[in-house]
Amino acid sequence: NAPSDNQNGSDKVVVGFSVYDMQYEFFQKMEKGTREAATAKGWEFKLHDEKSDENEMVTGAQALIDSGVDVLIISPFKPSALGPIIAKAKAKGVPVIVDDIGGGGAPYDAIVISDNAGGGKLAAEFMAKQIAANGKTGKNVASITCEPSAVYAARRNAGFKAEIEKLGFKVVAELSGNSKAEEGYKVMKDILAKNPDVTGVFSCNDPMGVAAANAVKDAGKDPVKDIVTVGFNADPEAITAIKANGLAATVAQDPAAMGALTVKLADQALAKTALTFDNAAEREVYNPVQLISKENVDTVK
Amino acid sequence: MTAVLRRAPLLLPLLGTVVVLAVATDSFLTGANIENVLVAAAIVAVPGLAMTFCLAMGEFDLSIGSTVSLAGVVCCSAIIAGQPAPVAMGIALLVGAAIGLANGLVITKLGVTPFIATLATLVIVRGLSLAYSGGHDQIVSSAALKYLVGGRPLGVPMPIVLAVVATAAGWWAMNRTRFGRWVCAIGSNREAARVSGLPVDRVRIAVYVLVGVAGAGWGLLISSQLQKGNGQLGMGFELDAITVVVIGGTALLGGRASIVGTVLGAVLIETIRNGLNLLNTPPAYQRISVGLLLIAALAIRGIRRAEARTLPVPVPEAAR
Amino acid sequence: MKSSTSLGSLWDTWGITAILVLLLAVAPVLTPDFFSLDNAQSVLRESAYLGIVAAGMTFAVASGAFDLSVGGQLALCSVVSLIGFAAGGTVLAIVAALATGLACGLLNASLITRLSVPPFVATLGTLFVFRGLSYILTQDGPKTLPYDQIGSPFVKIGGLNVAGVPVPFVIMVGVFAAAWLLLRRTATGRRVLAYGSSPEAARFCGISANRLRLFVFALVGVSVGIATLTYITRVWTADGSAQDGFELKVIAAVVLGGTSLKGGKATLIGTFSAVLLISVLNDMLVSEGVPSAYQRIVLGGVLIVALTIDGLRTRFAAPGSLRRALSGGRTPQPGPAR
Amino acid sequence: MADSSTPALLRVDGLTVEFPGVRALDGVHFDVAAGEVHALVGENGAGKSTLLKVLGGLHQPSAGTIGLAERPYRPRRPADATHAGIAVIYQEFNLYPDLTVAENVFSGREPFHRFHRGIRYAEINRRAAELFATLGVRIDPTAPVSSLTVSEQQLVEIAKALSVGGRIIVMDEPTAALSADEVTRLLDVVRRLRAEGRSVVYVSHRLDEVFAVADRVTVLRDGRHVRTTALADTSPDELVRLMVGRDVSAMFHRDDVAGGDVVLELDQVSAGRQLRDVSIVVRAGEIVGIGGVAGAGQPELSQVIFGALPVKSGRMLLSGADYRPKGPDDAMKAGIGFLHEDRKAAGILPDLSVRHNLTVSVLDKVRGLFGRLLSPAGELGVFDTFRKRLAIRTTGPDQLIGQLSGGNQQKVLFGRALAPGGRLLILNEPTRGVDIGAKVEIHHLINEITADGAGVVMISSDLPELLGISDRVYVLAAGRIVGHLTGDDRTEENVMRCATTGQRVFSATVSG
Ligand SMILES: Nc1ncnc2c1ncn2[C@@H]1O[C@H](COP(=O)(O)OP(=O)(O)OP(=O)(O)O)[C@@H](O)[C@H]1O
Ligand SMILES: Nc1ncnc2c1ncn2[C@@H]1O[C@H](COP(=O)(O)OP(=O)(O)OP(=O)(O)O)[C@@H](O)[C@H]1O
Ligand SMILES: [Mg+2]
Ligand SMILES: [Mg+2]
Repeated sequence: NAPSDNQNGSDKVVVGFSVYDMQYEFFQKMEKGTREAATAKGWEFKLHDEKSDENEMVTGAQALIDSGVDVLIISPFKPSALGPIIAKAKAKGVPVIVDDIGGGGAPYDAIVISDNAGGGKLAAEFMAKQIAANGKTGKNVASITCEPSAVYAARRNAGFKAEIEKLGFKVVAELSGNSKAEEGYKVMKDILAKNPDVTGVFSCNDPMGVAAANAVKDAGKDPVKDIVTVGFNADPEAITAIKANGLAATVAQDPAAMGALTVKLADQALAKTALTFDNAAEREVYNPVQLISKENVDTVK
Repeated sequence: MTAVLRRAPLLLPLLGTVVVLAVATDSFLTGANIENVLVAAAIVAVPGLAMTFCLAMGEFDLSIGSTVSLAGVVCCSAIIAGQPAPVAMGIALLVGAAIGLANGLVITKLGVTPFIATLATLVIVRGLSLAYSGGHDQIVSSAALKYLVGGRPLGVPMPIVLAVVATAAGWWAMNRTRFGRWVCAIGSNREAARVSGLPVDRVRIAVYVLVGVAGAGWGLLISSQLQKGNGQLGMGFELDAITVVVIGGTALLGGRASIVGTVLGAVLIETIRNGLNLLNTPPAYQRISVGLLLIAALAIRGIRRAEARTLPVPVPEAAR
Repeated sequence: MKSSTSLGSLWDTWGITAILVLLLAVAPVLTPDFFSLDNAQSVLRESAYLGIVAAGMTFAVASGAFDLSVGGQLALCSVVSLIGFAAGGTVLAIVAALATGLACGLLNASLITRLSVPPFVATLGTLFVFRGLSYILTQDGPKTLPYDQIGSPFVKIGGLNVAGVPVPFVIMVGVFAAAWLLLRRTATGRRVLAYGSSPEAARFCGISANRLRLFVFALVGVSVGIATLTYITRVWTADGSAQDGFELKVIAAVVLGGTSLKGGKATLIGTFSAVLLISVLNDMLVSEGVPSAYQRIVLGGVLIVALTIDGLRTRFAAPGSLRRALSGGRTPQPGPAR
Repeated sequence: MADSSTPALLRVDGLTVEFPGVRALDGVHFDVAAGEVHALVGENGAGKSTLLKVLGGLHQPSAGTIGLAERPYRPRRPADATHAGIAVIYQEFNLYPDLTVAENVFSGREPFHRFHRGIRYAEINRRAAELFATLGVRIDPTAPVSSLTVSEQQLVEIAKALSVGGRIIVMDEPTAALSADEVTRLLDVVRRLRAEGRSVVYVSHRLDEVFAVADRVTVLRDGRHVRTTALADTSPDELVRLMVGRDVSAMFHRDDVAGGDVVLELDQVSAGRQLRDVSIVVRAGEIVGIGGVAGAGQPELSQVIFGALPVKSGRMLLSGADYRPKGPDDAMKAGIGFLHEDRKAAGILPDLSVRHNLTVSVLDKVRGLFGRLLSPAGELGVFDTFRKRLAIRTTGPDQLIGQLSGGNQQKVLFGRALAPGGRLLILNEPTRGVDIGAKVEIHHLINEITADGAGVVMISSDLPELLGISDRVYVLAAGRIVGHLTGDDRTEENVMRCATTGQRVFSATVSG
C-alpha cells in the first residue's frame, strides 16, 4: 500500500529514522527493530544518529527530510526540540512518528511511548513485596534519578515515589547520578553512609541500578535480600545481574517492538488511514512495560 | 600554623567545609562516610597526580577520560576472553601507556599543540572504545579486579593505599628528582630548557605516558567498582582530573606544582560532593554550589597572592 | 606586503582555510549531494552559533585565557530568552538573550579581576553556576518556542534565508567582520594581543589588566548572547543541559584555526574556516552514514592531520632545521624564548 | 697569552647564516687560541649573537666550517656544545623563574643519588654558593629566580656557564646588566679563567672592558668579518671606526638647560619592600639621574612614579597637582613615558611586530577613519620616524620584534617610551646593550625632549653615562635618598661614597 507519488519520486518508500544515540544498547535494539520492520515492508531505511546532542538532532532530522524521505521516525534526544523538525516535515508533507522519550508538545502524527510512570509503579509494587519477603520492616527507601534534563525519565522516579509512599514507605534520599554508572555507584555509597537502614533503592536506569547494586554489595549487603535494588530498561547487564542475584529487578521496555510499532504506524500514516491511539489527546500509543525479576528472567531473550 | 596554611592553602577551605558539614548533618563524621569520601578522593587523586606533572609542564591532557573507558573495556574483555585478571590489568595499563606514547609522539614529533592533539585522542580513543566493545557492556565478575577497590590490606581500603603510595612517589619525583625538576623547568621556560640542553621531548613524552598509565589505572578502579567496562564510562573525567590539580594550586601555565595540593583538592571536591548528597541537595543546586565553592576556594588564595605582590615582580619569560 | 610576509605567516592566517578549500573540492566526489541547496544551507546554518561564540572566544584565547563557561552561558541565555519570548515576544527575547550574555560575561570578569580567581577556575565555576541556574529555571520542563508561534519573526531568525543564504550564517559573517575590525583596527584589539603576548610588558605599556579582562569576558558573553539568537531559533528549546561540552568545541575551533593558546597571536579568518571545516567534515561523515564510533575516529584523525601540517611548518621554518628534525632533534623557533 | 704560533683551539671559516630576508653572517672567519680572551665587537645587528648561537648549537649555518682542536665541530643541539666543552652565556637569559637559583645553575647536570635518584641538594647549593663567592656576590642558592633582580639573574647565568667548566666560555654582553663593582669582579674571573688555560669569547659594547681583558679583538660589520687584531695594536677610536664605518664623537654631550617649573615632586614616599621616605623633585627640561649600587631601590622608585607600584605612604605631585595613579595606564594618561630595565620580561611584546611594539604606547595618536579605527599609515609613520632616527636594523615594519638583535630591540623600546612625548620620561637603563653610535643618538634624543620642556628621570648602572648626561643626581642606598649631587659635586667618588657607605652628601645648591 505504498503511495506512488512519494517524495523522492521513485516507487520505493524511504523511511528516515533519527535515533537518540547509538552508543546505547537500548537504542541499538530500537534501531534494529525499526530497520527490520521497514525492510520487511520493502522500504528503504535511512539512519541518523543524534549522538545525544540537540543541535545534531535538529540538523540531522531536517537533513533526512531534505533528502526526500517519505516518513520520519524519530527518537528525540530533546523532545522539546521537535518543533522545527515537525515544522519542516509539515511543509514537505512528511508524517512524523515519535518513538519513545517524549513528544514535546509538537504536532507529530503519533508517539509510541512506554509507560514510564507505570514502570515506576511496577517497581514500587515489586519492591514492597520483596522487602516483606525479605522479612525487613524498615520503611526507608531511596531513589536515584537520571540527569535533570531527562524530564520523561524523571516520570519513572515520580511514579515509583507516588506508589511506594502509598504503600507506606518513605523516600529518604532522592539524588541524581546523571544517568551515569560511575556516579550511580558514588551516589549509592553516599546514600548508604547517610541511611544505612534503607531497605530498597530504585534507579532511573540500569547502568546506575547495577552500579548501585555493586555499591550495596561492596558495603557487605545483598542487593536482593538486604536492600532491594531495582533498575529500569532491562539492559543486558541488568538481566545478567538478576540471574546472578546481583540485582533484584528491572523494568523492561521492548525497544525492538517499539521500533516495529512505529513502522506500522508510519505505514498507516502514509496510507492516510486513521490511527488508533491509547491516548487520543496526546496521540499516544502505549507500549506496555513489564517487570523482570528472578522469577521471569529466563523468559527474556 | 600559618606556615602550614601558606604551603597548603586549601586546608582552610577544607576545614571550613568539614566543620559546616559536621554541624549540618549527623552522618558526615561517621567512620563509614569519612572512608567513603576518602576512597572517592583517592580514586581521582591518582590520575590527578599524573595530571599534575602535565600541568606543571604547562600542558594539558584532555584524553584521559577516554583512556579510562578504553582501559576498562580492554581489561574486562580480556578477562571475558579467559585471561587471568592480573594479565588483563597489565594489558589495560599497556594500552594506557600506548595512548600516552601516541599523544607524546604526536605532540613532540609532529608539533601538534597538546590541546588539540589530546582533544583529538579523546575523540579517537572514545571511538575505539565504542567500536571495540561494539557498544555493549563487558560484564565481568572478577575477585582479583574487585580487589583494587574492595581490598583492605592492613584494614585500609586499597584505593587509599594506592593514593598514599602514589602521593609519596609523586612528591618525591616532583620535588626531589631530576625528572620532576625538568618538568617544572619545561613549564617555567620551555625555550630555556631547550637551550640548556634538557631532553625536552623525552621528558614530555614520559609525562604523557605517565598520564596515559594513570588514566588506565583510573579506568581499572572504575571497572573494579562497576565490574564492567563500556564505551560510555569516564565521560568528562578530563575536567575532573584537571580541576583537582588546578584547585590544588598547580599553575595552569606551568612551572610550579603542588602534589599535596592536588591531593587536598581531590579531598575538597569529594567532600563538597558528598556533603551536598548528604544534605539531599537537588542536582541543579548541587551544580551551583560546586561552582561557587570552587570559586570561593580559589578567591581566598587569589586575594592573598595579590596582597603579597611586591617587587621585583617581573620575572624572565613572562612566567604566567 | 613586505618581504617579511613569509610563506610561514601566510600559512598562519590562511592554512586552515586552504585545508577547508581542499575538503570542499573533494566533498562533491565523496558526497554527491553535498552542494545541493538544502545541504549547503544546512551546513551554513548549523555552524553559526558555534562560529559566533568562537569569534568571541578568539579574543579570550588571544589574551591568554579561555572561557570554559560558554556552554552554561548558552544554556542560560537560551532559557532566559525563551522566558522573555513568552513574556514579551520577539523584541524581549532578543534583548533578554543579549543582556543575559553580557551579564554572564561581566560576572566572569569581576570574579577574575576583583577576586583574583584564575580564569580557568572562575569560568569552570560559573559553568556549573550557569547550568545550575538554567536547571532551576526549567524545573517544570525545558523551555520551548511554542509550535503555534511558527510565524513569529523571532522563530524565523533560525529558518529564514536571504537570497538563499541562511540568516544565522549572515549574522555569523557580520560578527566575524566586526570582530576582525575590532581585533585588527582598534586600539582595544591591539591591547588584547599585546596583553596576551606578555602581560607584564603590557602593563608597562599602560594596558590595564582589569579593564582588558573586563572587556574580553564581556565580549565573550555578548557573543554568546548573539549566538543564542541563532541557536534557539533553530532548536526551539533549552534547559540546563543545552550543548553539553560546548566549551571544548569552541576552544578547539579557535585553536584549530591557528590562534595560540599561549596568547598574543590570533586569526579570525582561521577561526572562521575552522568552524566551517568542522561542520563540513561532520556533514560529510553523517551523510556518508559512517557509524558514530568511527565518525569520532575520523574527526580526531583529521584534527591531528590539520595541526600536523602546521606543526611541521613551524618545525621546518628555521634554517637547518629540516635536517635536524629528520635526525630527531628539536628545532628552535625563530624569535625569542617564550 | 696567545700568539700566532699556537694552533687555534677553535677555528671558524666562511660561516654564513641566513634568516628570511637577512643574511646575519656572511662568510665570517674567526679563531680562538687556548688561553686567549678574544673579544667580538660590532654594531647592533652585526651578527655577534648569531655567531655565538652557532657555536652553542642553536642555529645551523648554511655554509662554513668550524674546527675545534683540529677536529670538525658541528653542533646540532645545545647538548653537543656542552659535551664539546663549550659553555655559552647568551645575551637573553635562559632561566626558569619558578626554580631555585641552584636548580637553575645545575639544570641538566644535577648530581643525583644513585639509589633513590634524589638530587643532591646539599651539594648543588654548596657549589652554587661557592661559584657566587668567586664572583664576589651573595645570592641565596635556594631562592627562586623570580625573586632576583636583573643583575642577579645575569650572575646566575654566569655561574651556570662557569659550573659547566668547559674549555671555551662564550659570553654575550655579560656586563650589560651589571653594576661597576660586579663588572670589575667579572673581569677578574675572566682573567682567572685565562690563567687556568681556558679560552673566553667576550662580546661587549663597552670598549673599556674589551681593552681591560681581551688579548685580541674581531670586528664584525653587517655580518662580515672586518678585522682581527691584537688589542695592543689598536685604539678605541680605531675600533669604533671599524665598527661604524665613520668617526663617532661628542659622547655624553649635554646641552646646558635651565630647569623650569617643577614637573614631579615626591614627598616622603614609601613603597615596595624597601623604598622609604623618598623625596625628590624633577623640573621641566631637566635630566635627573638616580644612582646607587644595584638593588638600592631604583626600580621601585621608577615604578612607583609610573603607578606600577602602590604608594604606601607619602604623596606625589605632578605639575603641582595631587598625583595618585592606580596603575601605569593612569600614569600614561598623565603624560609619563616609561622604559623598563628588563627588556625581555617586561619590555618586548614577543608575538607582535616591530611596528606594533613601537605604536602600542601611542594607540590613540594613530587613529584614522572616524577617529576610532587605527590607521596603518599613521603607524607606519611612527615606525619610519624611529627607524631612521635610531637606525633600527630590521627587515621591515612587520618583522617580529624577537627576530631583532638585542640592541635593536632596545632601540624599539626606547622609541616606544619616547613616542607619546609627554611631560615626564622615566628611563631605566636606556642604553643597555646598544652600540656606541646608537648610544650617542639616544643621548641626543634625550637632550631634545628636555629642550622641548619635558623632565627626565634616568636610571643607569653605567656611572659615567649617568653623570655625563644628568643635570642632578640623587643617590639611593637601601631604599633611601642618601645624596643629592649637582654641578661639580657630580663625581664618581661622591656617588660611590654615599651609595656604599650610606654617608649623606647633599650639594648646597639644592632647594626643595
Ligand atoms: N588602558 C587600557 N587598558 C586595557 N583596556 C583598555 C584600556 N583602555 C581601553 N580599554 C578597553 O577598551 C574598551 C573600549 O573602551 P573605550 O573606548 O572607552 O576606551 P578607550 O581608551 O577610548 O579605548 P580606545 O583606545 O579603543 O578608544 C574598554 O572596555 C576597555 O576594556
Ligand atoms: N631568529 C631570527 N630571525 C630573523 N632574523 C634574525 C634572527 N635572529 C637574528 N636575526 C637578524 O640577524 C642579524 C644579526 O643579529 P645578531 O643578534 O647576531 O646581532 P648582534 O650583533 O648580536 O647585535 P646586538 O649587539 O644588538 O646584540 C640582525 O639583523 C637580526 O635582525
Ligand atoms: Mg548532508
Ligand atoms: Mg647580540
